[in-house]
Amino acid sequence: MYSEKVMDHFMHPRNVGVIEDANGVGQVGNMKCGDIMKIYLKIENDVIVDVKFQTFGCAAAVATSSMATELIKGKSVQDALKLTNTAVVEALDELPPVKMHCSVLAEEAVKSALADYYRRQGIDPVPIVGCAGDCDVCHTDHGHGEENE
Amino acid sequence: MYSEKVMDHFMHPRNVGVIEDANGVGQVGNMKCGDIMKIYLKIENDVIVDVKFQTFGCAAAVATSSMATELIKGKSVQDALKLTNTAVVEALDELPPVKMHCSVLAEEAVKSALADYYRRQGIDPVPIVGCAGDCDVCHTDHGHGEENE
Amino acid sequence: MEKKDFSAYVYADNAATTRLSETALEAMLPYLTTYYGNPSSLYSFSHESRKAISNARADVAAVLNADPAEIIFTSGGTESDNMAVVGAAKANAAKGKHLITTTIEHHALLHTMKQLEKEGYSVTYVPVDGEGTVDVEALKAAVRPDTTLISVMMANNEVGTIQPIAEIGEFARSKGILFHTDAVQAAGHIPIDVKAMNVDMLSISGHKFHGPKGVGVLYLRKGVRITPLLQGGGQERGRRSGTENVAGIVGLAAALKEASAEMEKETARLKSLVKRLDEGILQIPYARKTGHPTNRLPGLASYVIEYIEGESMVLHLDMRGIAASTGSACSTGSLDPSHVLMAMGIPHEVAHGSLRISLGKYNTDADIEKILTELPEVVALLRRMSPVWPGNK
Amino acid sequence: MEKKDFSAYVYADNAATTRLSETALEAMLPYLTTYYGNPSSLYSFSHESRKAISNARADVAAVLNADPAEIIFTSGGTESDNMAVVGAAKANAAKGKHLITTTIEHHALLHTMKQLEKEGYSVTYVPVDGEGTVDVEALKAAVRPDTTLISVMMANNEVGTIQPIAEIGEFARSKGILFHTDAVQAAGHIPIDVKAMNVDMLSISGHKFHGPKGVGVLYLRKGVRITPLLQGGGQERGRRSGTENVAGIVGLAAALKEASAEMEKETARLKSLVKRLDEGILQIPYARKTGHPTNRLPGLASYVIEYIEGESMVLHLDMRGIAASTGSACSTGSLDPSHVLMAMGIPHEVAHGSLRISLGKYNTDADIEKILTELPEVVALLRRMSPVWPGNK
Ligand SMILES: Cc1ncc(COP(=O)(O)O)c(C=O)c1O
Ligand SMILES: Cc1ncc(COP(=O)(O)O)c(C=O)c1O
Repeated sequence: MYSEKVMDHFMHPRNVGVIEDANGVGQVGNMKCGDIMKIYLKIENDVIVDVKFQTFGCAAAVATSSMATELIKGKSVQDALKLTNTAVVEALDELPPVKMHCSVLAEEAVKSALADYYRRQGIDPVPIVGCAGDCDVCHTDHGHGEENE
Repeated sequence: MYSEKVMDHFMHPRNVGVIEDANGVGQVGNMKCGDIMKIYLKIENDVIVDVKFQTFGCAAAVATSSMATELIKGKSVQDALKLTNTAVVEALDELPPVKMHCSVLAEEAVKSALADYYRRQGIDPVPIVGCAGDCDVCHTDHGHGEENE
Repeated sequence: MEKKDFSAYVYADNAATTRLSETALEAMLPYLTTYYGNPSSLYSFSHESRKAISNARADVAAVLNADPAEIIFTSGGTESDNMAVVGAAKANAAKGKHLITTTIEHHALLHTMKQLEKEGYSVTYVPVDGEGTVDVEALKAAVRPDTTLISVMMANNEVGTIQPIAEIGEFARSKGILFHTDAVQAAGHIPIDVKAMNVDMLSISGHKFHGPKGVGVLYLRKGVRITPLLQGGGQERGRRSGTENVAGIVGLAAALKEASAEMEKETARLKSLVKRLDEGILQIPYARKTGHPTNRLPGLASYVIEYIEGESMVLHLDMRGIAASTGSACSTGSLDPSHVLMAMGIPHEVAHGSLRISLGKYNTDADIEKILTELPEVVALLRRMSPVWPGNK
Repeated sequence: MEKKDFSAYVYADNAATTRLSETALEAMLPYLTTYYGNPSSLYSFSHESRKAISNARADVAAVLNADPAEIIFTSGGTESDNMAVVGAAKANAAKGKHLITTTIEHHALLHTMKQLEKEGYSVTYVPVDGEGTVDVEALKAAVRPDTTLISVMMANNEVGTIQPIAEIGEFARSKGILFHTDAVQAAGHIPIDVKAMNVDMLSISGHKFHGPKGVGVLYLRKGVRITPLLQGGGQERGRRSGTENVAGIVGLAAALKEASAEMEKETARLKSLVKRLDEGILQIPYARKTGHPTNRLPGLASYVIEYIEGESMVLHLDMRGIAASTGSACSTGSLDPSHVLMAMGIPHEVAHGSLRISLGKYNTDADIEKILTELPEVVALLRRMSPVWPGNK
């Protein structure tokens, strides 16, 4: 079902944890949906010098969170803003169609943390970051997959 | 499918053949139906001293012919008239439901031969023997059996 | 690609499917090799396969307290369910087009009902209580003059709750309404008596009791007429056409007979394994059992573990050599978690953490110990990385 | 009861069913023993069975020149036929309710059509000529604006005649009408190319080419939507629910792949066996071949032998250690002989004497010699006791 890369990032997630003195924190998803991602950024001179995450969710949620943090670590804020869910999926080789929303959530979690970073600096994030975290992915229809027994 | 007795009478039919000097001969069924039975009787002093048959048809047709001849051999004409298809079936242990018409045909073949015997003696057989051989068994509905492949 | 070695693997998902028993496999092999004749053929070679089916039919009938002529072999539980519901609905369409079922049926039942709704039937879905027991009073109240069928599963596949089938059967019979029960999870695990239970139709699937996959049974009471689902060569007395899966049928019967013979002993053994499991698992904070506390399948243990997402839990257990399952949304590819847990009133966020451990004849004490070693570690690990676990920060 | 010894038996009824090939059995066994996981489950143990199905799907697709996503596994030819016809009829009911088929289809097709007629569809049954070839002009003429489906079998199971499928496929495609072909007797015996033949749906049954019983395939062309016959857990991408018969699916694919690889060699071998058979059998007075003289399945030899009733002939052959079949009325439990022979214009009285000898990969020269020794004796014996054989008196 999952690619080896997904399983690797799920079993050995990179950058798990909390940054106590983060200056950008974002959380998306909710318990009802079954996925919550929280991302902590430590940004210095517009560069992401540290990133951590906490995720409640399925293997794809964990793996996309992990990969998303890897992809933005050490990058400039401008580059991080360009992160797309497709880039996350590609970096993980592939994701089952019914799990694509997890990559969307990961993108949104990063954006939400970046928005928080802007907000803390007194900058309105909306024109820069756009919608982040309120895109209601929980209610998208993901098609009819196969079910157990 | 068939009982051992049916298979025995099919593989080793009793009384197959022709009686050249028969004084009662009856034939029922037709090629279209797939069953034809012909019975030859040699009757002396109202006793069936010899009986032979020829049958074109399935195993049940052969076996019921064979058993019917066994059941009337040496019997009086009066007793032979009492032969029923049920008696033939019982003597063969059992017959598949779709093959019951063969036992009816065997009963009719005997009656047809007996009718011929009466006719040759100038006696109208109908009041004695009843309908024989014209009962149109070919067009009875035998229900829906299992089919091959 | 190298095949993984599963010799030390703890298979604890027997409600999903089971390992074929040696007895069943032995019974099947002659019909996969030597006696391959088509059961419908005339010649003696085919007597062997025909006799095998007829013996299997008698064996299954004996287990259910049915008549051999009432046993129809199908391709599995799904076909049996579809055949019963669609067949009864169609055959009685002139009489009425209202059907009754429950909210916790298997999708083989529910999706079939949904399809019938599209075709002009109306369906009442009777609710269940918090333990998964159907509301019999609501069911009785749902009956209308045009009700032609009631279908209630015998035991639920997710939480193991056993339904009051005999009570519903008696009611349905008294109302002259056909009664079907999906006994796919029940057969081979709890006693079934179609006569005592007043059942008209009953579905079974071979692979749920250590028989083969791809073969099932529909019990159809004498005198009950339904429209066949599969038309053709007239096999199974015209009720289910198609060349018979001889080996599968023989395997199903052998496994069912074996499970029946072992049932009493197995039930006691499984119950004690589950007891030990419960003791261990319920020590995990925010873990609790789902389904009926006592009136349940002996080998099926179902839980919800809060602040845990089921798919992650199952995959971590797998990496540690344990097969279990979850009704989490993520595991099904839909966004809602199990309709069964929802119907029982368990909130979404809790239902995501459902865990089903279902034991069978090949599970041992050691399996339980392994689960009790690994599961708490997996739960702790997942909670440690959770943004919502109250224990963090 | 003692089992009869069939080691010297000549099995010549391969159109009824076939012996499972060693290759297929070998391929199946791991999935009947070690790798029993439910293909839908999450954990790695189930990857083995999931992968097995996916490989089987790819193998079947390759043989048919199809895409793996176009292959749906079913419980056999009957289910595939029912699913195709009912599914297409229902899915297109808004467009029209007229269906076209032929008079010589298998009952899995014909009885399904009859059922649809009861449900308000209208069906045209296109006739065949004396050799069993469908009248393509009549078929074309039968098309109406409300025609939604044409179903014509690829090769007939009683007389072996092969139909002009590519020609009909091209016509159907040009008219925008769905085209289904029952390839149950064809698959594994003659080349099939769903693309070149413009086929939308195609049915296959495992046990007709040395694969297992109780498993089949429906090829469903990409983009064609039909209403599923079995609703439930959503297996086979929602098109055919029910826990997969993993071993059966693997066995079917292995057998089909093997038959494909051996086809060229086997065809030549079977043709020469049939040639020898023809030479011998046609020496029997009043015996002649049925079906198309050349455009026919390589291993299927069909005859009528006048003044002989088929069931008696088949049972006598059986006693002499030979399995063959007949379309005689008596063999089917109905009063009319084979609808196929009737449709070909063969009179009742002649059709009763039909004989089908169908050869497969396990038949040898010695088998043919045995048939040619025994059959004339059986015919003579039966004619000797016949009241109508012209040779008597
Ligand atoms: C309660 C119940 N009904 C029906 C089914 C369907 O059976 P199958 O998948 O064997 O067709 C299952 C399991 O799959 C089940 O658990
Ligand atoms: C032409 C044809 N179609 C369909 C079928 C049905 O296949 P099955 O009996 O495997 O379901 C058969 C044989 O049985 C057949 O010969």
